[in-house]
Amino acid sequence: MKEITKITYREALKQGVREALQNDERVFLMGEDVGRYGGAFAVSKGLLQEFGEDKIMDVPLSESGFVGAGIGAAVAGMKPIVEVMTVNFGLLAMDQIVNNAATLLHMSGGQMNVPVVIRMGCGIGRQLAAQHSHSWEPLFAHIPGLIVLSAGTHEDARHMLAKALKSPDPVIVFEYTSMLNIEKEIPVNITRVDISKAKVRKVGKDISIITYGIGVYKCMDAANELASIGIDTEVVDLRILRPLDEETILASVSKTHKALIVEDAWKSVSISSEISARIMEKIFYELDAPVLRLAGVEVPIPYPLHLEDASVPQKNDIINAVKKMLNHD
Amino acid sequence: MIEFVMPSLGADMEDGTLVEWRKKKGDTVKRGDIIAEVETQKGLIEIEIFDEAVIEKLLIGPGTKVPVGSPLALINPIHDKAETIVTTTAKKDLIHPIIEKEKTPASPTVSSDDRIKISPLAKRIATENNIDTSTLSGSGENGAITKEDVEKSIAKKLKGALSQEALGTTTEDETASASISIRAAVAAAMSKSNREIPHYYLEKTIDMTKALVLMNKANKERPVKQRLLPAALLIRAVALSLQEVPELNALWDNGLQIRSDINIGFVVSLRKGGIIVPAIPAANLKTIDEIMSALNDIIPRAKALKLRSSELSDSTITMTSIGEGGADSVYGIIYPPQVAIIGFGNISEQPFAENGMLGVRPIVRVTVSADHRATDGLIGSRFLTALNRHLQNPASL
Amino acid sequence: MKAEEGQHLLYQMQLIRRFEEKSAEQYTKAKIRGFLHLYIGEEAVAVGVIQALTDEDSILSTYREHGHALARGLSAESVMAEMYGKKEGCSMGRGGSMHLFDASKRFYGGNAIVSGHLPLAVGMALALKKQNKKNITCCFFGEGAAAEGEFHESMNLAALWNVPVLFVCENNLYAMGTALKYTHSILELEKKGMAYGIDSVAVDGMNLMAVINAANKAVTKIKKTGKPYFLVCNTYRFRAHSMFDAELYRDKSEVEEWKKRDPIAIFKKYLLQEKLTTEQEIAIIEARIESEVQRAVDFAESGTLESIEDLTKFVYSKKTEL
Amino acid sequence: MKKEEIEKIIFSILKQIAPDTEPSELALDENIKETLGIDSFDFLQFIITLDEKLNREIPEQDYGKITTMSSLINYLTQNMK
Repeated sequence: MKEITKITYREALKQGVREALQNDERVFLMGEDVGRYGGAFAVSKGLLQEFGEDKIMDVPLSESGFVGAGIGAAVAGMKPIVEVMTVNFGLLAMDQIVNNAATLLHMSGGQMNVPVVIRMGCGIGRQLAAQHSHSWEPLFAHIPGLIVLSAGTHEDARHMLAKALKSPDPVIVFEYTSMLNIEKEIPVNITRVDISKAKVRKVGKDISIITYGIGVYKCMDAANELASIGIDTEVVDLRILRPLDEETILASVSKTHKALIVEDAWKSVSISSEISARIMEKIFYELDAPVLRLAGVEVPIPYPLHLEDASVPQKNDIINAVKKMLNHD
Repeated sequence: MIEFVMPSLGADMEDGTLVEWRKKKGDTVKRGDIIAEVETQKGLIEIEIFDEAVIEKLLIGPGTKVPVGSPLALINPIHDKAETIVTTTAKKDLIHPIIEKEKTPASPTVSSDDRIKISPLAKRIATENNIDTSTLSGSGENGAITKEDVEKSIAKKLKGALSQEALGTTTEDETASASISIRAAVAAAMSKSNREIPHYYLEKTIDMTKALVLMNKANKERPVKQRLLPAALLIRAVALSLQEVPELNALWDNGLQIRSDINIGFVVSLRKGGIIVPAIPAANLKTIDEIMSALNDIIPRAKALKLRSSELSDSTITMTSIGEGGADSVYGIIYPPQVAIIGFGNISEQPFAENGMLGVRPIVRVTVSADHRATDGLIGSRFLTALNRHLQNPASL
Repeated sequence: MKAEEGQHLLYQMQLIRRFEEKSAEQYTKAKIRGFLHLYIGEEAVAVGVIQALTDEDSILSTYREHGHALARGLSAESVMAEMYGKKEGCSMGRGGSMHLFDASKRFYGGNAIVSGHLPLAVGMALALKKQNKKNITCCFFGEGAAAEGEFHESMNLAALWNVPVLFVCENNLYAMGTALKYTHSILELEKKGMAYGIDSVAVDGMNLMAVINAANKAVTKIKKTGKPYFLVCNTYRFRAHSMFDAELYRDKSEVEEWKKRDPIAIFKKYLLQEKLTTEQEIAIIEARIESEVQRAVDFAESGTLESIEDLTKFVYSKKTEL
Repeated sequence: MKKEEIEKIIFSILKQIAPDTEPSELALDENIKETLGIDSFDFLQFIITLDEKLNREIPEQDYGKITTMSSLINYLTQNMK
């Protein structure tokens, strides 16, 4: 029998961080308000008391400075977990991430590893308007040298970090702030996740729905509803956005011959554009219908709820798109 | 003597204009001396020399614009040993070659009216099966031809080919082309089946002693024309077993549809490759003799591709039997929309244990490949048990 | 100072200069491409500061780093081969002039985003502190970097965390072609360190002995306190910013004026005065350097270009168990 | 009936059953069924036709004696009246 425990996404993240701190002397958490405040989203609440200032470091509002310092500490033998409060401020550290973390190994001819893990809150959904609702996974996934992960489920939120810390190369982990309060069950017997692979969350034969991040639960809800009217969808959670697990994606689409890609990020030059292109390049002759994408509307995210909702694909959009692709009335 | 050339000061510097010579013929220069001033797109730049030398000859005058790598002066290095003229091999590298792009003729434009809207997958299947896509109408979005449309067309083509054969006038060529389309139809059906149907497989070894004894005895008393083959007995036994386990005598079309008539499709291998599966209709209502005479009628026609299309499409289950000397067991692929295929291996003498005694018996390995969406292993197993019971009691067949 | 030490320091400065002159020559022959930023005129800073460090201390530098690399002990061969883009280069030819690396010598680049390596230096020092090591991280940058946000963030973090980092500002008066007075509100750059409560000192960067004294003092202080230190070396580059630079922004006379303070000439004079060397010994050193530089060129010329199949090597580590 | 006539009849029956083969090229000791790819049903047809043309019923238990051309011709001539 599988033992089942129901926890929030926030608690899952916290357990992951705590476990990392317990398991490795070299691990420490640094970020804005991670200590005394308890974490901007209360993910690290109580950890300062538990582990002390040396392990839980509050930093000033200097994204480039402290992300760069995290990178430097990683180069010099530590295993820092750098928390950038949200991806919205991630741009201030972009120079460090792109020009240092992603580049040093190659530029030094393989001499300098950067085993840093950078966690970033991400996503839309809390009426925070244009500057605080970004889905910038594609921006980071564009950069060779980075490993980019997206924790679209509780199980990944809980277990991704441990694997990320094992990487000799820099890892960006996207966490989704709108999911923090959602409670889900994580089977207790799952103690590790394979972050090098996409995960087929639901097996099906009629169409492949490929998604990540916030899209995972939305697509699963849509898939369940579609199942009730006899449409058998396969849901693929990408989980690792760079390097993409092409094998899983192509295998799924080769089986179903139809692909719908769902993401919150802006549609142009996005993860879905990339996947769509690869499907076309690699398995064109498996396609029985054009690849369809549901992605963010290309607009700075507006404040009012109804407009915010309209900015990204919702469950019903997914259901309708699938029906349309399958000629289902 | 060496050439002093227009230096390259950056990949973006293509040429320079000599503004002034700072040195004249006969001057001795040392490393780092400014020898000339050159105007570039970034402004006036002093040009230094890297050798100790005597200026032998100034090659160009002020106001002359020359590309990077062109000789400006000839100089005679002071520490030059035996070297005489060292021509600048670097020159070649300095001037960036302009790669002339070959002009490709514009490709003929295809009028959009002529384009057939077809999915890549459908197009691939059509090509593999020699289907002319211009004859198809599409059921997909905006009338696009889909995989399903092509598969339907393949099935239709096959039936068409066969019913034409049934009229009796077939040339060698027509037979050949029919067998090509049969190969294609088999390919399409089997691919679809393997792709879409989750198969499960069961196997049982059955002692054929009693059945064969009975058959041989019967054959001894019969004229040649009425002799029986084991296949007739097996078909009869399968038909009777299906009466008991009707779930395998069914079609899958958005759910299990059990059929009351038992039409056993019997796999016939064609001499030129491919298989054809004529049906023995209402096999459960026929005696062994009737089944044998049905085989005598239908097999030669099948081999000559002279079947009626109804004889091909009416099967409710398929049975395949490996002839004598062939493989010991066969795991079939279901012919959609059927839900099972029964396979009989070669009947051969094998050690067989019964009641704690080992003996050599003619045995046959029987397999069931069934659609797991439609039934579970228990059903398949029940069928094999029934089949064994009938074959152990051949008198009742 | 012992004669031997003095002669070695002269050798280092002279090697840097001769090596760079040769680099410029090879550049005009298109053997070296990309950007080539020469250090000529600033040699006393690299040599004076790096002599104060131990092998266990770490160094981060800028894109004008041939001097630091050679002073740190990277071979002229491996640096020249790197600039030729050859596999035998110190960064396997992947970096070129601006990205010299040698982890075995704790020489961490070769960083070409102005001020981008300052946070890195702070982080490396933070790691040293967490690991209870007694070493320091030394970070060179130009005065242009001192106008970047990352400079200020790094100063604040280093002081806040009390980490052992030596910030060395090589103030050569021009950020590319824009003079200090057009880019900084306060020309005494050391004051910027003081604002963060960091010990900050300015020194004549053209005078090797002055740099040596200041650097030794700084390193001793950092190793004692574990706190950051800011050393401003006022210096001057004799050559253009990079090869393709018409130097429209400064007068020739200004350059000539500074050349009178050539650090190598000053130090030579000092050694001769103090009888720490002779003209003859200097000639021998120069001959040695001449052949060393020629060997570097020969080495680079005969080096191999990496196979294109290896293009994507070093983007990720070979073995990534995820 | 002469051996040659019997041979001719056998070849014509086999050609009918396996039209894509050349039975006349069969070596005397080659296995007929294997070489021509004849299954048990074809073989039964062969036996039936032989009976029609030669009026010779071959019992099932003798099938093993007629696997090659030489053994078949032998069998038929010996048992011929």
